[in-house]
Order: sequence, then structure tokens, then C-alpha cells
Amino acid sequence: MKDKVSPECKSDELNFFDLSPSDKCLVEKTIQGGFSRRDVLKLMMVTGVSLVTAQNLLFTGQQALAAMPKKGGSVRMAANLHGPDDQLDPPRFTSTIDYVRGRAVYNSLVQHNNDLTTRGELAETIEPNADASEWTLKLRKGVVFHDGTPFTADDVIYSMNRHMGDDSTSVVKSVLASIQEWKKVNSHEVKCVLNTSNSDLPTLLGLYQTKIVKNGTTGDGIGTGPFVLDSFEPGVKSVHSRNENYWREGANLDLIEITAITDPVARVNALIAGDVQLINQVAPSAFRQIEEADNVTLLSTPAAVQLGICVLKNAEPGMNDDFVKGLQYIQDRERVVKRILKGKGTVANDTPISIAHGPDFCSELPQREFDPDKAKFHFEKSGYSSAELYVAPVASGIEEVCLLAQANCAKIGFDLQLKKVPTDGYWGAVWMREPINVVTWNMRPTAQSQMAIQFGPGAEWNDTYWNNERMGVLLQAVLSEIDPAKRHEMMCEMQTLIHNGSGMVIPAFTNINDGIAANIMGMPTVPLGALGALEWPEFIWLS
Amino acid sequence: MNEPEKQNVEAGQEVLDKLDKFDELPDAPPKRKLKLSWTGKIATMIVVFWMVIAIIGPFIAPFHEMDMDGDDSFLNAHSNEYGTFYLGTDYLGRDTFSRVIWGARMTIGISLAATFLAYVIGITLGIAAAVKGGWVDMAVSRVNDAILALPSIMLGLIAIAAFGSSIPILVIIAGIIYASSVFRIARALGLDIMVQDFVEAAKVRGEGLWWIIKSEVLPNAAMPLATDFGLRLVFVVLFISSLSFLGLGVQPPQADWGSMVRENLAGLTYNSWAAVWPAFAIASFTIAINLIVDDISAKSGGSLAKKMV
Amino acid sequence: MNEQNLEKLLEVKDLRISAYNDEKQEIQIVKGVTFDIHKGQVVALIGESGSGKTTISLASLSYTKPGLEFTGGQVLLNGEDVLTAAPLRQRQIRGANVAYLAQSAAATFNPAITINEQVTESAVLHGILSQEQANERALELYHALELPNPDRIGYRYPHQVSGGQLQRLMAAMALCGNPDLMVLDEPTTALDVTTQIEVLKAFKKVIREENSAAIYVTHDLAVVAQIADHIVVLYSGEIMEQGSADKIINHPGHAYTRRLMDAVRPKPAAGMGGTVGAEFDRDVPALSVEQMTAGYGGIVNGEPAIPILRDVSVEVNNAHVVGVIGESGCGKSTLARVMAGILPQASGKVKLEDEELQGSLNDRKLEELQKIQFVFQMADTALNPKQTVGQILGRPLEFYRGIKGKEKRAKVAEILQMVELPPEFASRYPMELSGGQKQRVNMARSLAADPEVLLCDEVTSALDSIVGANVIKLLTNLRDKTGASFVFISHDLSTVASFADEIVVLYAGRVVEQGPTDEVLEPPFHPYTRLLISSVPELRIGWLEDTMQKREMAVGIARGVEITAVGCPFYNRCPMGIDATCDKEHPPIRELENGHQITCHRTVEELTEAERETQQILRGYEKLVDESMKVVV
Amino acid sequence: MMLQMTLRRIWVGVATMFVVSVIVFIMTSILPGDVAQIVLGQSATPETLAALRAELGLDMPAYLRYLEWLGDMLTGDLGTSKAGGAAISDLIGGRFGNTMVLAGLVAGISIPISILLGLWAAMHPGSWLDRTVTFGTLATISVPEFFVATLMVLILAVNLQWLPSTALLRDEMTFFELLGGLAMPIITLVIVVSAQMIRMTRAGILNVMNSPYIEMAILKGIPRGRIILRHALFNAIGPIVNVIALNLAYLVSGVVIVETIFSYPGLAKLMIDGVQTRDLPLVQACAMIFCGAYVILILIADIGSIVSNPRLRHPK
Repeated sequence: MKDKVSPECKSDELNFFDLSPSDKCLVEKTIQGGFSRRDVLKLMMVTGVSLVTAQNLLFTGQQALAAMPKKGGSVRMAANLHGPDDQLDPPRFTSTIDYVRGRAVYNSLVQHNNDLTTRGELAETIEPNADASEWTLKLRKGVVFHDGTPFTADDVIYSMNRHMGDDSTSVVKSVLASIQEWKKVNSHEVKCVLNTSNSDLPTLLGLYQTKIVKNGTTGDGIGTGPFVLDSFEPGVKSVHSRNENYWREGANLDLIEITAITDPVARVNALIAGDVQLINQVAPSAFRQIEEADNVTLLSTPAAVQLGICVLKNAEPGMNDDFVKGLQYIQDRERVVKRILKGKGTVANDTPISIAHGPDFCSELPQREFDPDKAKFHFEKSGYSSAELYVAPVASGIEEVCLLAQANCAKIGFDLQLKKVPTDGYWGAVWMREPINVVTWNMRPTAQSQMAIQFGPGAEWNDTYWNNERMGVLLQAVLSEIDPAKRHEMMCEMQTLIHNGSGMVIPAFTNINDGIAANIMGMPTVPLGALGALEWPEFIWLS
Repeated sequence: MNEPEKQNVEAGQEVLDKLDKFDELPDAPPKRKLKLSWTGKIATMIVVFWMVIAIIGPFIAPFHEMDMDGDDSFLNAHSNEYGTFYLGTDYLGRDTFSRVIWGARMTIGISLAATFLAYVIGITLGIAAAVKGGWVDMAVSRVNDAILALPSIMLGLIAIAAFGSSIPILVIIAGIIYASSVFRIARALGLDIMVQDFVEAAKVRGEGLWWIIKSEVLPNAAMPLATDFGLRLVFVVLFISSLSFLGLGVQPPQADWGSMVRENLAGLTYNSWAAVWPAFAIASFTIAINLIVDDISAKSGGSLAKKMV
Repeated sequence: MNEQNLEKLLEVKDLRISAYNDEKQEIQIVKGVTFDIHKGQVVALIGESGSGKTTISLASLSYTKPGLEFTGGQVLLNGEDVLTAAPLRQRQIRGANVAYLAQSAAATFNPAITINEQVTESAVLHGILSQEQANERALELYHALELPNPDRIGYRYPHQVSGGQLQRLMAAMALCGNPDLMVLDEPTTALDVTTQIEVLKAFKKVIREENSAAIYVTHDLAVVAQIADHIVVLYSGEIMEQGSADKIINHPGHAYTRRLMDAVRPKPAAGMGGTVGAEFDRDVPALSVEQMTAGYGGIVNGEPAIPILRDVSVEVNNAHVVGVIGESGCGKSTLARVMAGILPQASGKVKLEDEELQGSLNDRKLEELQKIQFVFQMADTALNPKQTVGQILGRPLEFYRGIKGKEKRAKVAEILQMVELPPEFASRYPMELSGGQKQRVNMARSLAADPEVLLCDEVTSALDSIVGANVIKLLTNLRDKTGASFVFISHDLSTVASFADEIVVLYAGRVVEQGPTDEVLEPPFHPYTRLLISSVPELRIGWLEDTMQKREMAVGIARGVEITAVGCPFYNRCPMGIDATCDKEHPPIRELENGHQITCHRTVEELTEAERETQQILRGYEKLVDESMKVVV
Repeated sequence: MMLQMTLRRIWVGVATMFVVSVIVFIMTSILPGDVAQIVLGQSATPETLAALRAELGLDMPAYLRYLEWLGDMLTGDLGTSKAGGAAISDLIGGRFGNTMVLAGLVAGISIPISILLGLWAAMHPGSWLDRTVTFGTLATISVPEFFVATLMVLILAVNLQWLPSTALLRDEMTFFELLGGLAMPIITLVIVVSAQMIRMTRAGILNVMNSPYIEMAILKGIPRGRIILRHALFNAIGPIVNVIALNLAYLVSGVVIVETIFSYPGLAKLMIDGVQTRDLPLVQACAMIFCGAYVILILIADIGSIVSNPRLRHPK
């Protein structure tokens, strides 16, 4: 399968292997020499590398140094949310804490790399047919579940089928809708038949929810993963110890404890006080606190996590394009990134695609700037002088974005009222229902899936009800397009359509901001989710 | 009779005259007016100050509560082209000073309104339960117990999730929740006032229930109930702020002291005072109120206790 | 007796005590009082409320009520000025040297602590006695004070014993530590006459035995006459006159003292009853009760769970005053409450003129309510402290007669005149009035309804003698002016006798005797009536002694009242009870001339005879007693 | 007497619990969204919702679900969490212990402190000490508890590193480790609850200080200490125990903020989570526990005031 990331377009994401030998050795030395990572970062900043890159560099560096990881030790991770609905049943995974537990206990068929390419995990190889409408997966042999039963094709078929069928309650049911059926070829080979051609299938098999459970079980915590489940109390914590007969080299840590601290301030304090070693969802207001502390690092991974305001196109006032324009022009994007996200983010152009998507990002599309006069003009043209925006703190920074917009609207005499509602019940009662609401989306591994899920005509979660036939055609076509140039053209056209036509107002992408103890090494940085998309349990070690 | 006795009699005579005019000494000195101790006076000044701020605040505040004009968040006092930030900026670079001033209206407004509501509801039901008794008392008391037994934060959470968190809703919720404790007191008071002779006298006269409540019971229950007012008020302020802890409470960007403390907690680590000022405001206001109440309901027990050796 | 050669225990020299109002103005409460107390002497401070007598007495413990201050003079106890003593020393003086007996024992005993602990605690804490000694001491005091089952009473709690007993226990509390001086503050005022005698007797006995000095604070000269050696007469913080009991009682110099003596009502006797002008006569009684039984708790076929009154029949003729007399707990208040409809009767009838009234006041018609007015016993609690006199008096006018605004104000003034209060009182609050004034307002409220029958429940018993006397005078005038009937309830026979036309004697919920005042107060008496009459203290030194003698022969009345279903309730206290009859059968009603009834097994002849004997023996004793008195002096 | 009133109280308690369950049910049913919606969150689709609702039995009418719950409840079956599928008894079990431990420790420390300070203040009314206590308590009452808590964490855990910033418990903890681990929440809560109890103790005592029998005690030359402890306290105990009871009830059910800040797995937080996930059986279970605790505590308080009051103890 094709490598989607070519070096030139990852210009700002310098890779460890591109370093000169001397730099290499500097990094190695510093890392081994137990310098605090802040020293290293400072050092590199001096050499004019952006902090983002520098950190990235550092992590890739560590991965390169995975040659000499230390065994032993234990870490405690504190997620941002947990509750009685905590799960060990992959199809029902909805929160970071579920994902990380799944990552520790189970394996997927496919695994993501830092650069968003994929590699086989339980599947040794994944081969598409000519039009990528049928895929053959060769499964790893000699893999056993924690209870000793060997892993076979049946487990795969069973696990994957749970995402299909009418009575399936899988969270990703509709994402995997393109899969028609799973066929068992032999004990260690399966076929996946699609109802359309899809060259991105592997990425779908690497979702948090597509973990392989033992045939016939529903998430009792018995998987093939790097850690064995010792104890699990929903809403409290789970403890996992290393799986000694793991099918590959295996985890370095002896023990991991996974819990959550829901109060953001308390979470950061716990990290600095050393009570936990990994936290996700660091609020911008706490960046400085972490950066100033010696024993911890802020791990900020650039990603396409959009802070979006959905204006429904099928209702007042969204039907009116000028209104949407007004709302888009009043976004002070630079300020959002600089002030609200404290620089840990990137300006967005009212499209869901960011530079993190690599070549599919349309850099040609002119950036929409903060322009109160244009906004005023459009608002007046639209005939609206006030509107009500439903806000829930679904992503850190979103509320502040709205506050800033409100303040700026006020300055041009437009009354943007904020209606704050609780997060619980938001997705059911507000999102896609109230005429103006906020949204955030985890980054999808490909630009196509990112746009398909949100802007595909008639798509399940087309959250601005903007249905554009051309969009649908392109989304389908791009999947079978091989030529990079043409493909990029299509991508650009789609982003332009969204940029001009849709009801989405996306002022910025926020980085994924996590805090980790300084002595944690080998931290993966897959930008698909918090803490390297939770790939860490198997790979990190303590220096 | 001899001289001294005569004088005696004369002396006695004027006493007699006095007596014929029913010159009996009152059992108690004439009704005492409200006298405030020095703490009480200071407290009153503080409360008045905040009241004034609450009214004129928005007009004197250098910034609007939603302006993010500070150079950066969690800065200490500085000034820039927009103006001077006397107390520094909050987590969004808004002027803490202005927001404290704006917050006065919100906080004091909501808490007073809610507390009054609580008293209206609590007293009405409490007295009703005490006077009517029987199943009315039973029913109201049980519901009351239920509200007391359930954590107030949860009740608030549910109500807000259900009805949204507009200011009227907040007032109503807080009012209902804290009515339950007022109810307890009002009912107890009602019970022992109802057995007083003067109430019985009214009954013998054939007075209606409503008249008895309004002119016999309520006037006598007023003072004891007032003594509890201060604490209630504090609890309401804290309740609103604890809602803001769960991400509810008043609507942004409106400033209320409790939420301001909450929002800016992170700043404490950069020794930013953005969270301290509103906390101080809450404390000063509520303490002042309580000092006044303590003064009004000064326990004469104190005076007797002072005679202990 | 001559006091000079006795050494002085307490010297009060030019004592001055003041209060300060909000404007920091000084209000003198005690204006330079000087008197001495000698060892073994009982000094009475006599005066009305507001005379400062209690304040002065407390000065001997170097204590003032909160709000008062010593502003001058000295109080020397054994030569030591207690006012200037160090706080700790003052604490020692209190309880150890000077002990205090408060007016209302019920309030001054701590409800949460056993009696014995409270009695002994002071003595033990001051290190005068060990706990064991204290207990013994307490025990002998209980015996000395003739308390019922003295061995066990110490383990009980205050609410478990009667008022009279508490009063005596308080004496024990004071005496336990052998104080040099006792301060008795109105210790018998709140008690029934019969009980009062017991308590007085006990006090006098122990004081004599312990040979301890005492300050006796009261407003009742008759009581003072029995117990005091030396009397100090006070009015509004000043001494009017002082001298030996004999001098003050028998040769009062000061007019105010005479005034006090006039207020002491003569011993109830025939010929005191009022007479009613014929113009008010009507053929039907204004209010009548027939065969009425009442009480508390559930009613089962006319029998309440806790019966208070049993088939009582009373007639209140128009413009007549019916006095209802009896000890506390005999049901006299209940009678009034039934009449008023506050407590519905269990069986029997209540009639206004001749139509029958509903039991509960909720079912009575407004004009019925208006015609029967109830005057509550305690003016303090019966008046809403949050309403002005004007409001209080205005309400019935408006409520019953729809009088409003200007007219109302005028009428209120008029009514105030009627009860002899200045009109400007309309703007005052009850707490700004004296006890007597409150009581007048209390009555005025009922008058405002312009009723036919007034039910007065113990309206004078909480008042000083003079004030009380004035109130009675007022009532008489009102009766003559308005022609309303009165039901006058009191435990004080002499008060009732002084203006009732008819008297009803209640005992344990039954009428034992009733009839015209003159008849009832004249032999033959029902044994209980006899007891009541002889219990009324006389303004005569030595009266207590000979009554004591009478007691001895007339069987102690200390025995508790029992409400019995069968037989005569008075049986267990009756000097002439007939075994196997009085306790078994209900006594018959013996009809005498003009409506006089006695309910007793004894025949009228027997009763008359008994009375004659009593008188003889009594005369004998009076001689003896005179002897004994001479010996004492 | 005592028995009667105890029985009556229990009866009333049961009634209260029933009322609570109804109220909770009604309230939770007016909330927007149901378990299914919450669980599936952003990625819900009509089909998956329908499927999940069917699976959780949310498709039957509300009152039936309530009756079902009531039935199970009465048979001692708390049911299973709609959101997580775990047995509610398991969810609650450990947390109930935690809550009790915390409440117990806090009560053990704060009650003696409060009563002592309250008495001391009452013993010297108007003294500087009295004023400090009154003022201090007011100050602590009137500052939000999350402010107190966070300040504590910053000082004691982050800067001084003396205490752990969170109360993350391990199963194999000794009592003293536990004490250390819980130090922060304990300190915070002690500060929060003591204030009110101190005020009430003081007020309660001073209230009794009006009575004639106190004046009598003074006139008997009883020392200050004994007057307060023997004469006043015994008569003031009723209201005091009442306030203590209410505060304990608060410690059981109302400490969600402290539990959140120190991520201490207790019941209060669980109930809030339950509400936020619309997990009716779970919420009901918690509600029942809280109400039970409340009823029991009030009962104890009443018995306490009876025992302290001879009039009720030995009726005539």
C-alpha cells in the first residue's frame, strides 16, 4: 500500500532520521544524560526550531532510540473523564479512558504510525484487490489471548461483525458502513468485502473501537494486548500488569494504573505533584504552569482537532449565507491561536482539513482573515442583528472562542448571545438540533474520511445539513484516484466548496495537549488522539 | 400624733395621689430601637457599598465584562492602549477589576432574590404546615425532607440540565432548595406561636385562619427568621458558585463572583490574584451581612453570660 | 424585741442602683436605701413591682440583673463590702454566705438535672461539704421541710414534682450550705392558699431551727406578718418607713403602709357579697351549664379519657358575678374554657340565655361568640407583643361591630377611659405597660366586644395586692355600668368573696358547694370550704401558729388531690370522712335555703356541729398561742 | 415513649424515601436525552440508538420502568447500571466504604473541635476570642470550598510536596497511609463543616443562657465552666446535635466538589455521574442511600435530644 506522507510536504515536521549525525548524537546524549526535556527543548529552540517541531523531533528521536529501553516501573494515567459508563467492550468505547484501556488490553488488526501511515498489528499483511473493494488480511500466528486461548480468524470475524447488522449498537457502525461482510478463508486468513471501493480501509481497521476480542465475549477484558487486566472499577480506576507472553517484544512497564481526574486544575496539579505521570486535555490556562515545572513536559501534538461552530443550513438564520459569512469574518483567528490556545494550535480556514493531513491540505485556498467591517456588512445584509449560540465545553478552548466572537460582535453592534448548556446530553439534545451550536471532531486519519463524515451529502453526522451533490461525487471519486496531483486538485475543490458553501465556522485547530512526566521516554505522537492516540502503553519506558 | 409621724403621713399623701393615677412602673423600658455595634456599623457600610456598586457598577466600570483587552491572561496590574487594569487580567485577558464590579450586580442580585424567594416559599409552607397540621403537614414535610436529603448540587444540576441556566431559573432553583431549611424553622416557630394565648384569644374571637396568620403569627415569627437570613444568603452565593464548578451557573460572559473564582483558579499558580479578588468580594459581602444580622438578633444570653465568674 | 444588742450580719448603706437606657440616660432604680439585718433575724422588704425590692435583695449577693449597675453605697456582709469584692470572692459569697430563693421555682430549677444534684451542688462546689455530707444534709432538710417521700425525691427531675414542693426544695437548695443569710424573693406568691400555708410553715420552721437570717421580699403584708421580725416598706426605690413587724403591722405610721394594709382583704365572711340592682333582673340566666362533663383525650360515650369536670351545673344570672373557687387543678379554668367553647364538653349542655350553644367555637355563631368573652389569666401572653394597645382594642370593635377609622379611634379612647387608662396608651406596646395596666388592656379587649358574659380566669392572681384590689374595684364598676354578667375564677377566696354574688366551690372537678356568697361563707360549711376559708392568711402576727394547730387536728392538706370516679373526691383529705361511705358512694346534694347547696354525706346538722367544736377548740388554742408568742418576744 | 417516637420516625423515614424516589424519577425523566443518547454521544445514529434502547429496555413506558425498579428495590436488587452494564451493588460497594471512611474521619475530627470552640466562645461572649471565632467561621463559610481546596493543594502538595494532591487510594493501604492519602480532603472538609457547627454550638448555648436557671446557677456561685458544661450544654444539646446531623448528612451526600478535586471515588460524585449519564437505577440507588443516611442521622439526633431532655425521658 502507498505511503501517504512524502518528506517535502512534511516540511515542518522534521524527522529524527533527517538529522545530521552530530545532532543525532546530541539528542541521544541529552536523552540518555538525563537532561530535563526542557533543557533539550530550550536548546533546540535556540537553534531556531519551532517548539512543536522540536518536541516532535525529540519524540521521534526517542522512538529511534527504542533500541535501549529500560524495563520495569509503573505509571499512572489520569484521563479527563470517567464514570459508571466506563467500558471494556470495544464497540461501546466513547472516551479517552475507554480507548486507553482498550489499547492496553486488546490489539487491532491495524496500527497507526506517528506520520499517520498504517502498519499491520494482528494482521501481518493487508492486500486490496484491483479496485480496493475486497481486502485480504493474513493474520499473525502464535498470538494467544490472556487466558491462553489462541487467536484465530473466528475472533476477527466475531469482533468485526459486532459493528454490523441492525441490532448492532457499535459507536462506529456507520463509519464501517462500507464493509459488506467478513469472510473466513482459513484459521489465519480473512477477507473483507466492501460495497464500494475504499483505498482507506486499513485506517478504518485501526479505530479505537475495532479491537479484537475473544470469540463470543463482550468486553470482559480478555484480549491479546500488551497488558493483562488486574482490576477494573468503572468510574474509579483500572490496574494492568505486563502481559509476559505477548506476541511481540512487549511492554516495558510492569504496571499501569488508569484513572481520571475530572477537574482540569486538579489534574495538572496532580501531574506536577507527581501523583500521576500522564494526563490529557491540558487547558491552555495551565500551559505555563507545566512548562515552568521541571519534572513535567507539555506534549503538544499538532492535529486537525477543529473548534467548530455549526450553523444549520436548513434553518434560520443559517439558511442565509451572509449570516454565516458574517460569523466567519468576525472570527479573530490569530487571536484565538495566540491568546486562547496560547500558540498551541493552528489557524483554520473554515474547513476541517489542516496541515496535519499532509498533502491533502489545500494550501492554495486563501486564508479568511479577521475583518469586522466585512462581518458588519454581511450581518447587515443578512438582516439579522442578533443570534443565539449554544455552547457546551465539548473541547478546551471552544467556549473561549465563542466568548471572543461575542466580544467582537458586540463591537460591531451585533448581539451574539451565548447559551451555555451542560456537556451531558449535548450531542443528543443540542448538536445538529439547535440552529447554531458548537462542535469538535477528533482528527480522522485521512482528509477524505474527515470530510466524508461531516460533509458527505446525507452523511449521518452532516452537522450543518449542508448537502452538496458535487461534494458527494468528489468524496467518492477521490477514493479511487491514484494520481497525487489530480487527487490534490479534488481535495482542494472540496475544501473550497466547504470554505464557501457550508455552515461550518472553523476559526482554529487546537493541538492535542497532554502533560507527561519528564522521565517518560519513547512517547508516540500519533496525532489522532490524546497521548499519541493512546499508543503509549506498549512503547514508553521510564528513564 | 407626734411630729415625725405627721411628716410621714404627708410624705405618704403624695404617694397616694400618684397611686390614684395608676402610676405603676412599666415592666420593661420602652421599645428599644435598633442599635448597631461598631462592627455592625462597619458591616452596614460594606453592604451599602456593594449595593451601590451593584446598582451603578456597569456605568463606572472601566471595561465591559466581556472585553478581552488585556495584554495577556493572568497578568497583574498593567495598562495598555485600551486602559488600565488595576487588578490585572483574568484567564481570558479580561479586566478583573471591571468584572468584580459587574459581578456585584449578578451575585448580589441573584443571591438576594433567591434568598427572598426561599423565605417566601419556606415561610408560607412552614406556617401553613404548622397551622393546618394533619396530612397537609405530613405531605409538605415529607417533600421538604426529600429535598433536604438530596444533595442540593444534584438538584441544581438536574434542574439546569432540564430548563437551561437562565438567571430566573437559577433564582428559582436556589430559592426552592433553600426554602427547605427555612421551612423547618418557620414550621417550628409556627407551632409554638399557635399555642400562645393571644392566638387562642383570636380564635375565641372567631377570627379566620388567614387573619390569625398574618397579624398574629407572622409578626412574631419575623425576628427569629431574620436571624437565619445571613447564613442562607451565604449558602445561596456558594451554591451558585458550586454550580459554576460543574460548568453550569450563570451564562458567560456575565461575571458572577463565584464563577470568577472558579474560572481563574489556574491563575493561582502564577501568583495571579484573579481568583482571589472575587473570593474576597464574596467574603466581605457575606460576612458583613452576617455581622449585621448578629447585631440585630444580639442574644441577651450574652449579657447574662457576661455575669459568669 | 430590741435589736441593738444583736450583732449586725448585713448592713446596707445608702445603696444606689441605676439602669441606663439607649440614650445613656441614667434611670435610678434604687435611690439610697439603708437598713441592717442581724443574725437570726427575718427582714421583710415589702412593696409593689417596680419598688426595687428584688433589686435591693440581690445586692446582698453583689448581683444586679443585666442592664443595672451599682452607682453608690455599700453592702457590708460581716463588715466586708460585697459590692467591691473581687469576682472570685463574690462567687464564694453567692451560695456560701448568701443564698437566694427565686419567685418561681419551676423556672429556676434546671430541667435537665436531678433535684438532689442541684440542691447539693452549691455546697459541694464551695467546699463546705463533701458530696456525702451534702446528701445527708439535703435529706434532713427534705424531712424538715415535710416533703413527701423525702428519701426518693432527690432522684427525681424538677418537672416530676409539684410547684409547692419545688418551692420547698428551693429552700433546701438555699439552706444546704448553711448560708449566713437567705434571700427569699416572693416565694409563696404563685401558690394556692392551702399550699402557701404549708410552705410558710416549713420556711418559718427551718429558719427558726437553723437560726439563720433572711431577707423576705413580698408585696403581701399578710404573709409578712407571719414571718418577719423587721419590715422595710419600699416604693419606687425609696424606703417609706421601716421598723419592727409589730410596729409596722399594728401602728403603721406611713400612709403608703396603710394603703398596703387596706389592700389586704379582710377574712372572707358573710355579708361581703355584692348586691345587684333589680333593674337587671331577667327570668332566664344569662349563661348556664347543665350536667356538664368535660376533659381531654378521646371521648367514649360522654366520658373523656382524662376527665377534668364531672356533671357540673352552674347558672350565671344576668348582671351577676359568679365566683368559681378552688385549688389549682380543680378544673375551674376548664369550666371557663368549656363555656367559651375553647374546649367542647363531652356531655351536658351549655346555654346562652335559653338557646343551647354548640360545643366547639368553630360551630358557634358570631354574635354568640361576641356575647361570651374570655379574659385570659396571663395578660403578658394574652396580648400580642407586636401590636399596639390601639390595634388590640380596635380589632374586636372592627371585627364584631364593623367600627372603623376615626370612630374606632374614638371608641378605643372611650374604652381605655372605661378601664381607667389614659387614652394616649393606645400607641403603646404591651411590653411598655405594667402588669396591672396589661391586665386592664386585657379586659378592655373583651369589653370592646360589648359582651353579655365575661369569663375572667384568675385575672388578679398575678397582680400585686394594691393593683389587684384596684382591678376588682374596676370590675365592680363595670358590672354596674354595663350590666354584664361575670364568671370570676380565682384560687383566692377572699378576692372572690369581696365581690361575687354567688360562689361555686370546685374540688377535683366536682361542685362541692355553691350558693349566694353570704350563705356559702356562713356555717354550715362543706369541709373543703372550711379548709379554704381558714387557709386565708390574716394580717395578724401569730395567725400562722394557731392555724398550724388547726391543721394538726383538721388533718394535713398536704395530701395530693385525686380525681375519683366513685365516692367523694375530698374523702382522703376530709377530717370528717366516713369510711366505707364517702369513698364508695357519690355524696348527695344537700339543699339549703335560697339555692345554697352542699354536696356531702354528712348532714347539715353534723356539719354545723363540727364547726361549733372547731371554734371552741380554736379559742382554747388562741390563748395558748398568745402565751407562746409572749415567750418568743 | 422513646420507642413510639423511634417507630414513628422510621415510618416517616420510609415515607420520605418513597417521596425521594418519586421526585428523583420525575426529575431524571424531564432531563434532555436518555442513557442511550449519552452513551453513544456524538456518534449516535437513529439505528444504533433504537438498538441500544431496545437492549436497555428504555422502550417501555416510564412508569413501568419505575414500578420495575421499585419492585427490584423492595426485593433488595439494586439492578444494573444502564450506562455501563455493571451491577450497581458493585459500583456502589467500594465507593460507599470510601464515603463512610472520609465522612467518619472528618466527623471524628471536626465535631470535637467545633463543640470545644463553640463552648469556649460561648463561655466568654464578646471576648476577643469569641470575636475571632465568630469572624473566622464566617470567613471560612463564605469562601467557596473549591477555592479552599485548590489553595491547600497548591501550598501543601505542589509547592511543599508534603501531602499527595489527590486521594488516589490503593487497596493495600495501612490506616496511616490512608490518613496521609486523605489528608487534603479531610483538612478541606473539616474547615468547611466545622464553621457552621461552631456557630450553632455557640448560638445554641447563648440561647439557653437567657433562662432563669442560669441566673440561679450564677447566684449559687457556680463557676463559669460548670455553668456552661453542666447547666447550659445539657439544655442546648437538641439543636446542636441537629446541626451536627445535618452536617454529617452533607458529608455523605454533598461533598461532590471535594471528591472531584481530589478525585476521591465517593458516592456524591457517583450520583452526579449517574445524573450526567441519565443512569436512572444508579441515581435512584444513590438517592436511597443518601436519604437513608439522612433519615438515620436525624433519628439519632432526635434520640439524642430526647436522652438529653428528662421531660421526654421520664414523663410524669
